[in-house]
Amino acid sequence: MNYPFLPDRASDFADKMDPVFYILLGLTVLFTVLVLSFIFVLALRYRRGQNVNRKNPRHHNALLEMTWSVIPLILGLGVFVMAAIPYASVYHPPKNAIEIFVVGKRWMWHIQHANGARENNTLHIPVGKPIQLTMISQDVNHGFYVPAFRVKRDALPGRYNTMWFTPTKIGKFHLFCTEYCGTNHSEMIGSVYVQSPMDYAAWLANAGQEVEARHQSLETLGEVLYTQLACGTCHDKDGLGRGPTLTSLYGSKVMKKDGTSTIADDTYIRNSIFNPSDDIAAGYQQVMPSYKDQLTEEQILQVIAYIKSLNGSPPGARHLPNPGMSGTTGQKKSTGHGSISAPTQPAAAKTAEPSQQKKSGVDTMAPTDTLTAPKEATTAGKRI
Amino acid sequence: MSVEAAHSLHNEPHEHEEHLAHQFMNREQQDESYIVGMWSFLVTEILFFGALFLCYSIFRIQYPMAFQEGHEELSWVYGCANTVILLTSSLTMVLSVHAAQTGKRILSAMWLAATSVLAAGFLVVKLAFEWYPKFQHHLIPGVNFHWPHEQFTEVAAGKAELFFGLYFAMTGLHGIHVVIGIGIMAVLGTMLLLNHKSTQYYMPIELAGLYWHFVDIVWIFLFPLFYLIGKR
Amino acid sequence: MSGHAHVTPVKVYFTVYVLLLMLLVATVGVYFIPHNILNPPAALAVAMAIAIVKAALVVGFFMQVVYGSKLTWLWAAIGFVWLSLLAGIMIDYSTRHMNMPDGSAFDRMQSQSSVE
Amino acid sequence: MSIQQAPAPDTYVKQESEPVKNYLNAEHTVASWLLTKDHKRIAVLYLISITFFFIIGGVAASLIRAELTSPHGRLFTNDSYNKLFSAHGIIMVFFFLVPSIPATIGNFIIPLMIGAKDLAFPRLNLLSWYLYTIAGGIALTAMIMGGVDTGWTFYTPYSSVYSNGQVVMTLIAVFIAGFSSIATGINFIVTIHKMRAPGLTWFRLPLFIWAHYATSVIIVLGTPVVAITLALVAVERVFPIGIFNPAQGGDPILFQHMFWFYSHPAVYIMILPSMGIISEVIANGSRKRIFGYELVAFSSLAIAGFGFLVWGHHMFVTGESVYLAMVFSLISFLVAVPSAIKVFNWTATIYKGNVTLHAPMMYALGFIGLFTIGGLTGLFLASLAVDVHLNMTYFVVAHFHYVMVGGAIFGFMAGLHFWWPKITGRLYNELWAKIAAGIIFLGFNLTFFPQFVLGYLGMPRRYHYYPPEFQAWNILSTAGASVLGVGYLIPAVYLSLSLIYGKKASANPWNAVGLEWQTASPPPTENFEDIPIVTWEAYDYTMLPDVESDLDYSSLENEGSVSGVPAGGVK
Repeated sequence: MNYPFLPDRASDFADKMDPVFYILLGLTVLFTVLVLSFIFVLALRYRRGQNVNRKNPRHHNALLEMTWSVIPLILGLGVFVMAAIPYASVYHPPKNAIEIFVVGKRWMWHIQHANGARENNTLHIPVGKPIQLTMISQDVNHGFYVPAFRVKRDALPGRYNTMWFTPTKIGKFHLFCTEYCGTNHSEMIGSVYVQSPMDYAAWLANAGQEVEARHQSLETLGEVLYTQLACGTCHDKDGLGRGPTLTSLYGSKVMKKDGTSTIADDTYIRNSIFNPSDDIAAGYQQVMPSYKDQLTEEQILQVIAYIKSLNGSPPGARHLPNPGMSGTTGQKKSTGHGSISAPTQPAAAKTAEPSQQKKSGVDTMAPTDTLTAPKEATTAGKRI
Repeated sequence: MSVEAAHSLHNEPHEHEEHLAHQFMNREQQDESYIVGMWSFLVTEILFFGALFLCYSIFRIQYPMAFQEGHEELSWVYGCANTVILLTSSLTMVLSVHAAQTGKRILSAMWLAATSVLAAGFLVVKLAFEWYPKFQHHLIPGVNFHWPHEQFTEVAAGKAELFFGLYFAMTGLHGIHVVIGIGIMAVLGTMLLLNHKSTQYYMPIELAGLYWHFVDIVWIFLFPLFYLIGKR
Repeated sequence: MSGHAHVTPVKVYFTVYVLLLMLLVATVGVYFIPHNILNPPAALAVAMAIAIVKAALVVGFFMQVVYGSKLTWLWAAIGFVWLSLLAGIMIDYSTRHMNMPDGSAFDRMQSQSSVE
Repeated sequence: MSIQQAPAPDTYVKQESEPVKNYLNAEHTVASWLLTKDHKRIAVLYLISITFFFIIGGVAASLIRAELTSPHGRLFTNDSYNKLFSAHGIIMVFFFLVPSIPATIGNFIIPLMIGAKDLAFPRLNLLSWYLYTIAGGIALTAMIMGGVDTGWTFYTPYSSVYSNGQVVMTLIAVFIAGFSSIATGINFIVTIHKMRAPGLTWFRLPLFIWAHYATSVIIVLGTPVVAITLALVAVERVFPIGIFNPAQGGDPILFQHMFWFYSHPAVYIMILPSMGIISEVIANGSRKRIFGYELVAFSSLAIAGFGFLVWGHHMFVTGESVYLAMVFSLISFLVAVPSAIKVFNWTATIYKGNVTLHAPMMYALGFIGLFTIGGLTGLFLASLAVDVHLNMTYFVVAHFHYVMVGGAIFGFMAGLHFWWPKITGRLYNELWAKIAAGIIFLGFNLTFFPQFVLGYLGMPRRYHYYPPEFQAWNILSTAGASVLGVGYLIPAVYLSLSLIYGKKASANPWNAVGLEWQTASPPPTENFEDIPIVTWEAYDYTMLPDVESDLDYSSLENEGSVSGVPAGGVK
C-alpha cells in the first residue's frame, strides 16, 4: 500500500493555491521554531540557580511590542491578499467552460452532462478544459470536494452553487462529500476521471449506453418534459398566452409585477417553476401552479437547459419532441429516475474506442462540438 | 488614590446592614451590582429577541408579498389594544417602583397588582382574540395549516407558513416573557403585602420593573412589524 | 426603606406615558397613509423610527438609564451595538450576487445594478 | 507598600494539629454542599461534574480513534459512529470546554484574586451549576435514548428535517447549558466591575481577571444568539415554521450564520481563560511581571471584540457573498495580531526571569508552543483559497484540537495544578506531575499532528470509512491518542491520592503574589479575614525577596511549609 505524504496536484486551482499553502507553512514553521527555541533557550538560561545577569529586567518596551505587532500584521495582510485573489476567481467561471450539472442526494452524486450523459458517483472530464459545475442538493447540505484539484463547494438545497477548475493531469482522483449529510456520509464518495480529450469525447458519446441505446441531450429531455407538462399552453412562442413567452428569456431582464426587475438565470427559472408566486412577470396574473412535486432536481436542470436553448441556438438544435416519447407521457418521473438508478460503469468508458469517434467526425478538441454530436444522435434516437 | 479608597471603606458606617448581602461592602455597591447585573441579563435578552428580528428582516425583504398577505390575517385593532395595555402596564410598573422607593409598601403592591392584571389582560387578548381564531382559520404551522389564498393570490403556502411561523415564534416568546413577568409580580406583590424582609428593600421591585419594561419594548417593535405591514 | 435610588417625580412618568400613547397613534396613522403617498419602504422606516423613539423613552425614563451610572449606560448600549453586529449577517444577503435562493429584493437590486 | 494583616506563615504550621475552619470543613452535610452559596464549593461541584463529562467525552473520543485504525470501520456501524462523534463534540464543547475554566477555576479564584468575599450573585452561581447539571443529565438521557447524529454543529436542514436522532432533547440540553453559562458570565461581569478590593484598579488586576472579563462579555453577547437559533431548530422539528428549511423558502445558510455568530466567539470563550491562567503561571514561574502587561490585557478585549466579526470564515465554501468572505478573512488575520502579541509577550517575560520549571510552568510553556501551532494553522483556514481545500477536512480537526486541547486543556491543567494547593489545601506529587505533563505533551502531538497531514491529503472529517491510503496516518494518530489517554489518567491518580496522602499546603506554596495567596489554603468561607487593600501593581515580584534559596522547590516536599514565604508585610 502506498501511503502518500502529499496529495496529487491536478488542477490549475491547485497550482494557484499550493504556493500560498507553502508560504503559510513556511511562516508557521518559522514562527513555531522561533517561539519554541526562544522559550527553550530562555527557560534554561534563566533557570533558577543559574548565575546569570537578571539586572534591570524590562517590563515593557513600546518599540519592541509595536514591532512584533506590526510584523505579523503585515505578513498576515500579504498572505490574505495572495489567498484572496485565487478565491475571487472561483466566482467568475470563464465563458468557454464546459458546464456539468451535479445533484447531491443522500448518499450519492448524480451528474448530468449537457449531452444527456449521466453518471453516479463518477465524473468524467477532459484534461486542460475549464469545467464549470453547477450544483444543487435534493435534500441536505452536501460538499463537493476533489482534493487533487483543491476545490470544494457546498451543494445546497434550494439554490445553485457553481465552481470551476481546469484539470491539468490525466488520472483518477477522489471525490468526497465534505458536508456532513447523515448515516452514509462517508460513503458518498466517488471518483473523478480526467481523460484526454479523445477519450473524453468517446466516453461522452457512449456513456450510459447500457440503459439507453442513445441518450438524449439535456435540452431534448427538457423539451420532452416541457411538452409533457404542457408548459407551452400558457407560455407560447408569441407571448400571447396566459404566461410570458420563454423565447429568449434566459439571461434577459425580466420586469416584474411589483415594478422591480431581475435577470432570468438558473436560480430564477428554477424558483419560478417551483414557486411561481414569488416573481410574477409584469402584465400577468398568478395562475401558474407549483411544479415542486412533479419535477426532480435533475429534471428541472433539463427544463432549464431547454429554456436556455430557446435563446436562438442554431436552427438545427431545435426540433419537435420525439414522437416516440408520447408513449411515456404520464410517467413523468420515470424519465429521470430510470436512468438515474442505473449504475454507470466507468470501465465502459475506458473500453470505448476513441477511433470510432474519430470516424464519426467529431472534433474532440472543441467542447461545443462534442455537445452537438449527441444532438445528432437524439434526432434518430429512441428510448428503450 | 488607592489609599483614599481604602480609607473610605473603613469608615463605612454600614447603615443599611439589614438589607446588605454578606458579599457586598455597602449598599451603593450592592445596588449598582444589581442594576448592572440586570442590564447584562437584558443584553442577553436583547440579542435573544434580536436574532429573531434578524430572521424576520431577512425574510420580509425576500418575501414581501407573503408578509403583506399574512399580516392581513392579523387584526391591527387587537394589536393596538394590546400596545395600549402594555404601555399602561409599564406606567403602573414605574409607579410601583416609585412607591417602593418612597417607602409606600401597600401602594407599591397595589400598582404591582394593577400591572399584573394588565399583563393578564394582554394575554387574554392575545390568546382568546388572536391565537384562538388563528387555530380556527387553520393558520398554525404544522398543526392544521391551510392557506386558502394560494389559488387566488400570489403567496405559496410554504411562505405563508414561514410568516406565521415567525409570528408565533416571536409573539410566543414574548408571551412566555409576559407569563414569567406575571409570575414575578405575583410573588413580589405577595411578599410586599406580607412585608417580607427582601421586599423591604426596593431593589427587587426595581429589577422586576426593568424586566417588565424590556417586555414592553419588545412589543413596541413587534406591533408595527407584524400588525402594520401596510394597507393596499 | 429609601435607599440611594434616584426617585423620579411621578409627573415625568405620566408625561412619558402620554408621549408614548401619542407616538402609538402616530404609528397607526402612518399605517393608513395610502401607498401612493408613502411607499412601503418609507412607511416601514417611519414606523421603525417611531418605535425606536418609543423604546428610547422607555429605556431612558421608565428604566431610569438617563439617571444611571456610566456603567449602566455602557451595558444598556452594548446590547444594541452587538445587535447591529448580528445584523451584519444581512450584508451576506445584500451582496451575494450569484447564489440568491430566490428572486428576492436584494437580488433585484443586484441584478438591476449589474445590467445598467 | 504593605499587604494588610497578612498572616504569618507560622500560623499555618501551627494549626496542623487543630484544623482551622475553611470552606471545606465548615459544614459536612450533603445539603451544605448542594445548597451552598459559597463560590468555592460551587467551583468544586463544577469541577466534579465537568470531570465526569470530560471522561465521557474522552471515552467517546477513544472509541472514535479505535474505529479509525481501520479504513473499513470494523467496530461500529455508520450510525453508531456518527452518534459517537456527535456525542464527543456536543459533550466536549458544551459540557466541558465552555464551562471548564470559568466555572471551576474562575469561579474559585476570581473572588479571591480581587479580594471579594464571594461573587456578586451567589444564588445565581448555584443556579448556574444546577442548570448545567440538568442540561448534562438531559444530554446524557438523549444519548442513552438513541443518541443524536447531527454533529455538534446541528447544521440544517439535516438536523431540522432529516435526522432521526434525539435532536430536540439534545437541543434542549444545549439551550439550558447556554443559560448556565450566561448566568456565570453575568456574575463575573458584575463581580469584576463592582466587587474589586479597594485600591485594586483595572490596571492592577491580574491578567486572569482581564481574560475572564473578556470571556464573560463574549458569553453574555453570544450565547443568546445560539440559544435562540437552536431553539428554532427544535421548534422546526415539531412545527414546520420553515425558517431554515429551503423547501419552505427558508435558508439553511442563515442557520450557519447565526450558529457561528456564537460558535466562533465560543472558541475564545474556551481559549481566553486559558490564556489568563498562562499569564499567571508564567509570571510566577519566571518571578517577573508579565512583559507588556497593558498590551496583553487589551489583547484579551481585542480578541473578544474581533472574535465577533469573523464567524463567516467557517462558511467560505457555502457560497456566501464573496465580498463578505473577504471581509471575514481579513478580520480573521487581524485576530492573529493580539494572539501573537500574547505569545511574544509571554516569551519575553521569561527573559531575565528566575525560572522555575514546576509542573504548571511546564504546562504553560507547552501551551505557548501548541497554541502557536494552533493559532498559525488557523491562518491557513482564514486564507480564502487555502481554506477551500482544507475546510471540512482533518486539517480543521487538527487545528481546533491544537487550540482546544493544546490550548484550553493545557491551560486548564496548568491552572488546576497551580491552584490545586489553594483549592484542596494539599500538595500533589510534583515529580509525577512533571512526568504526566511530558506524556500529555508527547501524546497530544502524536495524536493531532498526523491529522494535519491527513487534512492536507484531503481526508474529510466525520468519515467512518476512508480510502486505505490514509490508514498509516490514522494509526499513528490513534497510537498517540492512547499515549494521551494514559497521560490523562496519571493526574487523575496522583491528584486523587493527594487529597488523602498529600502534604498540607501552606498559604502560598508557590511564593506567588496575588491576593488569592494572601489567605489560607484552603481559604475560609468568607475568603479573607479582612478585605485587603491593594497598593501594588499586579505581578510585582519585587515585593517578595528574590532570594534563591527561599525558592528551592525541594521545600515543597517538606511538611506543608515554604519557609520564609513573606506572604505579606514585606516592605
